[in-house]
Amino acid sequence: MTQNKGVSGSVSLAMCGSGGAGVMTAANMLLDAAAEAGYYALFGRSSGPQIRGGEAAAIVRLSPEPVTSVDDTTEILLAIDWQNVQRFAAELPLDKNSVIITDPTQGEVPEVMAKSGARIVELHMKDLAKEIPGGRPNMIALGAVAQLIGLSVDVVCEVLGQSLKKKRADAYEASVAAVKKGAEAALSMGTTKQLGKLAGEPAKRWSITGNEAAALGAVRGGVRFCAAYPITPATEILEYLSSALPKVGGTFVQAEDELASINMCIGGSFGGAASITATSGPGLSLMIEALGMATASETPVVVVDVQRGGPSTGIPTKSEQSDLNIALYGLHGDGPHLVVAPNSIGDCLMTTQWAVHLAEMTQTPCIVLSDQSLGQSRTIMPVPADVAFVGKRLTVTEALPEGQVYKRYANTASGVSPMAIPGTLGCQYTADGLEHTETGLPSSQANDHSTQQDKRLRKLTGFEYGDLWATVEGEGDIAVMCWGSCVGAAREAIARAAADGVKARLIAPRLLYPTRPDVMAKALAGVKKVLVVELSHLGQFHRYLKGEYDLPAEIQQIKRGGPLPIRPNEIHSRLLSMGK
Amino acid sequence: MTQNKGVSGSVSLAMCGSGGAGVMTAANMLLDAAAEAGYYALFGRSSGPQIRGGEAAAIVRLSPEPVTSVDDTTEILLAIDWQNVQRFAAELPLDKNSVIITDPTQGEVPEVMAKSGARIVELHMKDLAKEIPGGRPNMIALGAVAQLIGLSVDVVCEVLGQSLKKKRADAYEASVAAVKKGAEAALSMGTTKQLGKLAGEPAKRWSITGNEAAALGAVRGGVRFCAAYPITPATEILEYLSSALPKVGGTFVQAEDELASINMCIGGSFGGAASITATSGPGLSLMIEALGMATASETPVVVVDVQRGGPSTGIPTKSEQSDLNIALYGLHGDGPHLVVAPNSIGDCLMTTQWAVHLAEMTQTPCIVLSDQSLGQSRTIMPVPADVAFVGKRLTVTEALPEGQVYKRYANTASGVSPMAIPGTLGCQYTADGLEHTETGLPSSQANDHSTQQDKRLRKLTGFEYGDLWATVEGEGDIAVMCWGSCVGAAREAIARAAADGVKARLIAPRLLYPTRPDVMAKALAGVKKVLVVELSHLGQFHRYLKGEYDLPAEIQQIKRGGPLPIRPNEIHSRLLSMGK
Amino acid sequence: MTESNCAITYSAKDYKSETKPVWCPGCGDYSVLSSITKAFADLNLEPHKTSVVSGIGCSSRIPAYTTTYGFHTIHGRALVVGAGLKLARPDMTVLVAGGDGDGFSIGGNHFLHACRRNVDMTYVVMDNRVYGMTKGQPSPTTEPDWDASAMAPPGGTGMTPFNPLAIALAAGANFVARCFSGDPNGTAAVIAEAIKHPGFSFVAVMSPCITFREEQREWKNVVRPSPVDSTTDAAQAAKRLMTDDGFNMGILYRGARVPYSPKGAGQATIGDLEAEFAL
Amino acid sequence: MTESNCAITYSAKDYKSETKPVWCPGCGDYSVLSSITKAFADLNLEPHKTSVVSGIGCSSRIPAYTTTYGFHTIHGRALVVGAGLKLARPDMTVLVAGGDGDGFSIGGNHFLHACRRNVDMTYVVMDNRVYGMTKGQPSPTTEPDWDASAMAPPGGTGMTPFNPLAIALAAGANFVARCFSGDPNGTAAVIAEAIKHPGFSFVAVMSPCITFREEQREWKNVVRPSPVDSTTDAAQAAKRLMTDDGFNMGILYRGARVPYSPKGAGQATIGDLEAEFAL
Ligand SMILES: Cc1ncc(C[n+]2csc(CCOP(=O)(O)OP(=O)(O)O)c2C)c(N)n1
Ligand SMILES: Cc1ncc(C[n+]2csc(CCOP(=O)(O)OP(=O)(O)O)c2C)c(N)n1
Ligand code: SF4
Ligand code: SF4
Ligand SMILES: [Mg+2]
Ligand SMILES: [Mg+2]
Repeated sequence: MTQNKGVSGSVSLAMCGSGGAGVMTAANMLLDAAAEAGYYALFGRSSGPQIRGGEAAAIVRLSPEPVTSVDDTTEILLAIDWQNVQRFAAELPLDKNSVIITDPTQGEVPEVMAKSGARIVELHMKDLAKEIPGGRPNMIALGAVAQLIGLSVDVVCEVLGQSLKKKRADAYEASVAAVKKGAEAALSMGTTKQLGKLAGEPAKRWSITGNEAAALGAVRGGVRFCAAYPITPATEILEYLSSALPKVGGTFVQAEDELASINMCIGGSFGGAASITATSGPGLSLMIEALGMATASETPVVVVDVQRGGPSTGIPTKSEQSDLNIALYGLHGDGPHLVVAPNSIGDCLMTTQWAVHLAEMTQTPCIVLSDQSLGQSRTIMPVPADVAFVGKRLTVTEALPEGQVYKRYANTASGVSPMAIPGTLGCQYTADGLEHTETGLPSSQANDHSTQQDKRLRKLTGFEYGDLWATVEGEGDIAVMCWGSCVGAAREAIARAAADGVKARLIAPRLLYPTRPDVMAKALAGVKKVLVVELSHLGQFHRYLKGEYDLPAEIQQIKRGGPLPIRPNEIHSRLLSMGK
Repeated sequence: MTQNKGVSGSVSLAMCGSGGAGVMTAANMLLDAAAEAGYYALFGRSSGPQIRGGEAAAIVRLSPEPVTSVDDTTEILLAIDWQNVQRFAAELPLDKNSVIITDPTQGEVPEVMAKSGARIVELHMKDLAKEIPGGRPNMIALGAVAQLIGLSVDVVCEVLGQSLKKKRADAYEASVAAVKKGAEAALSMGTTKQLGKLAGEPAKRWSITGNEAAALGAVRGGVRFCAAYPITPATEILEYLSSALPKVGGTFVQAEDELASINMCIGGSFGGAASITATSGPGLSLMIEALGMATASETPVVVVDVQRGGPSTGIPTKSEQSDLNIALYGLHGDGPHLVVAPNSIGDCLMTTQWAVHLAEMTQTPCIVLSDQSLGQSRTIMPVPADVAFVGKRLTVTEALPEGQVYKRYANTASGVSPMAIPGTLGCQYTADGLEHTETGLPSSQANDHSTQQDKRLRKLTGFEYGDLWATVEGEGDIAVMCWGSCVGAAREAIARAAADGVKARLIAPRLLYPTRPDVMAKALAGVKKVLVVELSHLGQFHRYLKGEYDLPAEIQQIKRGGPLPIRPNEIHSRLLSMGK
Repeated sequence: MTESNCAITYSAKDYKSETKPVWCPGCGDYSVLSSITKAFADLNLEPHKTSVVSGIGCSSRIPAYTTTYGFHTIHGRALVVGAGLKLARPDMTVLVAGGDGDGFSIGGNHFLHACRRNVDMTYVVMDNRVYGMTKGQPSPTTEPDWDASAMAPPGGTGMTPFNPLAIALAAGANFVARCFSGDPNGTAAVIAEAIKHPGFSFVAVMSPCITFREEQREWKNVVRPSPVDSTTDAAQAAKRLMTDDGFNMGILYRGARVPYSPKGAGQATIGDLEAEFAL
Repeated sequence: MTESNCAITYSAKDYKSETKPVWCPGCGDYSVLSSITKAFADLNLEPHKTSVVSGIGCSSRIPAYTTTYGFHTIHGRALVVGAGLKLARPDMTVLVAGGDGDGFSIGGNHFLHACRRNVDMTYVVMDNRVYGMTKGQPSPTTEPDWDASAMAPPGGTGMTPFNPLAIALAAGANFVARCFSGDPNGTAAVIAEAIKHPGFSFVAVMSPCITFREEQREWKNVVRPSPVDSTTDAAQAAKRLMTDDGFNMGILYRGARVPYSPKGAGQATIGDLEAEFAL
């Protein structure tokens, strides 16, 4: 993991407007152009309550270096119109350095936004578009924004060509004309923050969403079976797998509900196929009983939980880090299992791949805690490393000598017992969620129970996880402890604090369960103060750290529920005060 | 709560044998006789894997004072035969002071039991029974045991008369004769521990199981609706409610599964009826999603979880304290809710009644964590106090003035918003598990989310729970912290340690969530060392205490999975070593 | 409205709230909402004695668009929440509403058991043969060859769709009807009949999702009122439904089982109960 | 057995494990176990290529009593675990077994969807019209007037029992049969037919619970082989099942839908997939 410093050359902008205004089209073109030009990016979207259409905001951060966090503010906010756009106010923080681009024919800048003190600039997108036959305001906007931030208008036109030229030549002409007109209009808008120059030749990069990355990671890790039930914001994982799995000889099934999907996965895994499903909080709730069975019967399975606002149906389209509790502690009984969390959009790939590996190696279910802000955002990122994790199960492949009984749940030193895949001659056994003897026969005896409990725990605590267990970066006697989608902001804040002379380190576990007391103690060596950062109203991560680890006495917290992300400046300013 | 000292006059015994040997009949008669004579008691049973019949053990502790814990050992173990009885060895600890009563014609004392060093006494139950027309060995056993412990054989015969005389006069005669013969035979067995004498006239007492007590507590608390699905070891709660609720004008429904049962309860509660369901771990797993909805929609409901061995199907007929995690932290999202736990069989009544009260007062779901050892054991106990908790919901009963909109989720100071029960004129609203505004309209805005999150938490943290939040007894700088069915053993151990000069206090929260940092700090004032005692392999209670509270630095643990109960001597000896 | 002694006569608009639906313009569910409110008006139900309970989905947003007591529950559980309400409060009129995914996929078991249990309530399913809310996946009623979904394989799932009415009947439902949202008056009349029917009544309304199943705009050209009279013979109805092409509208079966109503009438006191445990 | 080139012929006892059932002496499930093992032998299935998957209940204890691969899962989920196994491993023979509570109460939704989905596996339900394992509560197939249960009101639940075969048929099942445990050979023959049937096959076996439903000992006097031939006409079968008294034995319906089998045959590499994301 390379450390991502200040990201000084980045520009954060948002384009918004009502349904049909073409905001998303324009923003996608902008992203494609930035990609073409060699930049890195983050791209998120927000929309109103309507099922389809309705107001929308595209939230983009472009940068000459890799980025994994949103910035503190929206440097440029362009509204094609203002209908209901005030709904996005909290998601699009503005300040005196921001620029608001407004079409005066499409309504006033909403009070809540205007009062930020941002500079307001007019752009007659509608009227300018009318001057071009077939011209559209969103293309005027695109041209203006590209011009303002210093993204080559030629590249924008090239990208337009790639997507439109062949299919719709007239639309292409009109769009190019509109983009150019917008760019021209922008010349008189005064300077805004410029996109930093690229250091050299554009690097090889990928464009991928967190959900796509998780799905691809699963396939890379060896997954060949998925049964699933759609749910926001996890559906894209399933959409990807439904088309990718058959391509690699695998199986995708849309199940009748989450009870079915997880249990089908367990059946598939019992049959030898590395299996995955993806869901969000409500679906995970329904999978709890089956995850207990997977734990007790030692059947590996991976569940990606793309977290959204909770509790209950909550806020399905927005992010939160509040499924940590259920993922860690949701099972009834003492059922130790794996919990991991990716810490950036791109890391969804590696972490999910690793999850498959861990689940298969330990014959234990693994929950991957992603979230909406990772899963449904797109990034332009460096090509991911070609990590070699492929789920490999310890199996028995030969029939045992006559008279010897196969012990499915043999009490081995590592705790992992060789598993017979159905079809293996002479090793037939019955997998069971009832407590059992080493051969799998039901038992309610205390000694069998404790043998199996010890074994199931030992598999996990004794496993060699290596450096991936956490992202530990930097030095200093302050540690920022966080996880998942907060890591990007923390990293950026730590880099800024360093520039201000306050040294802090980052400790962000990727492996949330089992806990790693020894390596955590090492990571914490010399730390005097801890800042725990999380997007949970109850501070679930803080309580987890306190309960599971020994932390220094001075602990501060930044915690709140979603949906607004925690931004670097919040962490930065707290670090400065802690560093005093 | 009166403190139950050494319980010195108690006798612990077990009767066992194969299916059809009549062990349970004899043990029940013994219990009835002890009850008749004025004693207190605990009565548990254990049986083999067969669905019906099969070997069984009745485990009884009789005492002149109230008892809430099993003792360290089995003082008298009587086996009518030994078929498979070695299966119970771990549940029936023996030592040199124990007496084993065996019928030499019915097999050898199993090695695992014989090696305890217990004194072995022969009693030809089968042969003696044969001497009486219609005589049965279990009645010989009954007479012998009564005689040995000093329970009046006349009272035993009186009890036999009550149950048999009218219906089956011949059986009555034969039984009385057999009991007398057994008693006579016992005269030559040497002395064993005698049941202590009663101080005065027999007190008023109840005979009740924990499951019956919980069910009765629910009805006392105002419950008038129950939908449920059977599951071991909670079924008796449902059986009781299925007959009791209609008697008080309430409703009982057997649902198609736990998803249905909890959701029906939520529907009933939305309709204004205080509602309850009961289940065990696997069922609770299935209720998690709905409990989140109850939390978010602020619909009170009580779920009694009679814990059994886990994870998964686990050990359905045996006890464990391992559903603490799921009860506290099982919901997805930040969904604060109530969790309480009774600490004795009899306390199941008061705690469940209180649970209904708390749920109704705070419009929040409440989970009651009982366990198999509480729920399925019978106690003869003092008449429970007539506590006045009856669930009372804050409701709106009048239509609002024209033009005023009813705010179901009004952001009140207490956090509790007056609820309109359907049928209330002019206050129609839509309850929702989606995040919402004060009127209940769906909202994904950060400010609505945080307002409602704060409010839902404030309801719980601001409530006045009074002394019931925990059992805090005694003094000393050592605290034994435990909960639920471990409390009886801890209390007995503390009393013994006091006799040995080691002072310890007992801190046993009945209210597990929300946490009470202030009152806990008071309870812990002056404590230097803590001993956390629990029946969980992962030490769930310990991690909970550490994460949620500030504990002294020195913490020791007694923890293991079920099914064997933690006995007073384990705690006692640890206290002695901690007190050094 | 304020309480008064003179009888109030309600019109459909008295049951429509001011909340603007999130539905796409043209969604069939607007008409179903109108039919439900019209049925309420036809029966002159008091809004505060009426309740609409739903699950999760586009269609399940409906409670907030009425002026009755509403409960927007969780995905698949509307029927059991509704049953709980009705069993605890037999005095309330309970209408449960939702989509085909909510009712027949995740909620299928409660659907089966609601048919058997026969609690006196009405279940209106807005069947668009798709999961609208989650952006267009096949549902149990989706045609086997529909593949315009990112989650369906090319050529479609190949699975024969459910016939919810046939299942309802086999499970013991006593009132089984099919309607089309394009005929809001006819639908309102059937819903009113359904509400009047003692016990569980099931009304499947074909309600186009014009966003993910644009082709359903054609439904208006193929639906037809039931060519046969409604029957009270379950075997006859079963045979008819098993051969039916899914486009016959009307009340297709009406039986006469007694509604389930377990509420006790007992007058025992707590003391009576306690006495059983006293020694 | 050891692997060899010469064909092995299995007998029923080769499929019976040495584990002693926990069942009560006289329980109907013993015979069902015999019928299943006999059917396996009749088809000469290799034990290691065969799997028995169950839920929770007395009947669901069956996998451990066979010598095949077994999975004793959780209550109500046997059919979906079984489907997952079969879909991932089309080369295995999968038999799912369990009780009426497991299959029709908590597992009802999977039952519905298994009928529709038509994965090539066989479902044997040991129907004793009671929850045996939890000591005798009414199940969906229990008679309305049965009240010898601590959880049923006096006079019984009053609810019409389910007809699982009618539901299966309505949900699209293509092989629907009813057997009686008292006729183990007949049951074995039907189970063998069911296993041979491509796609989902459903065999409901009346299997007395002599502990909680002693009166079921009488079943042997009332069951009769199906008086009519098995039909391939679903409408006909539906009509028949809706009027049937529940005591007609045999294969009552057999259809010809194509089994569901989504396993891909693609040969793409990971590199092919990755290329889609490269700029
Ligand atoms: C437990 C759970 N699983 C999945 C979802 C996601 N989800 C919301 S609505 C829906 C399907 C809705 O389809 P339908 O009931 O047909 O309603 P429509 O939107 O078509 O009206 C799904 C899968 C959820 N909210 N909860
Ligand atoms: C989720 C869950 N709920 C409830 C139970 C308790 N339970 C075990 S078996 C059973 C019913 C079994 O009935 P059936 O399937 O008919 O089997 P039988 O014992 O009659 O053969 C129940 C309710 C459970 N194990 N898991
Ligand atoms: S997506 Fe379909 S079902 Fe949902 S509101 Fe739009 S048209 Fe209606
Ligand atoms: S209780 Fe009934 S079903 Fe269970 S084993 Fe005994 S006879 Fe069979
Ligand atoms: Mg739909
Ligand atoms: Mg049964």
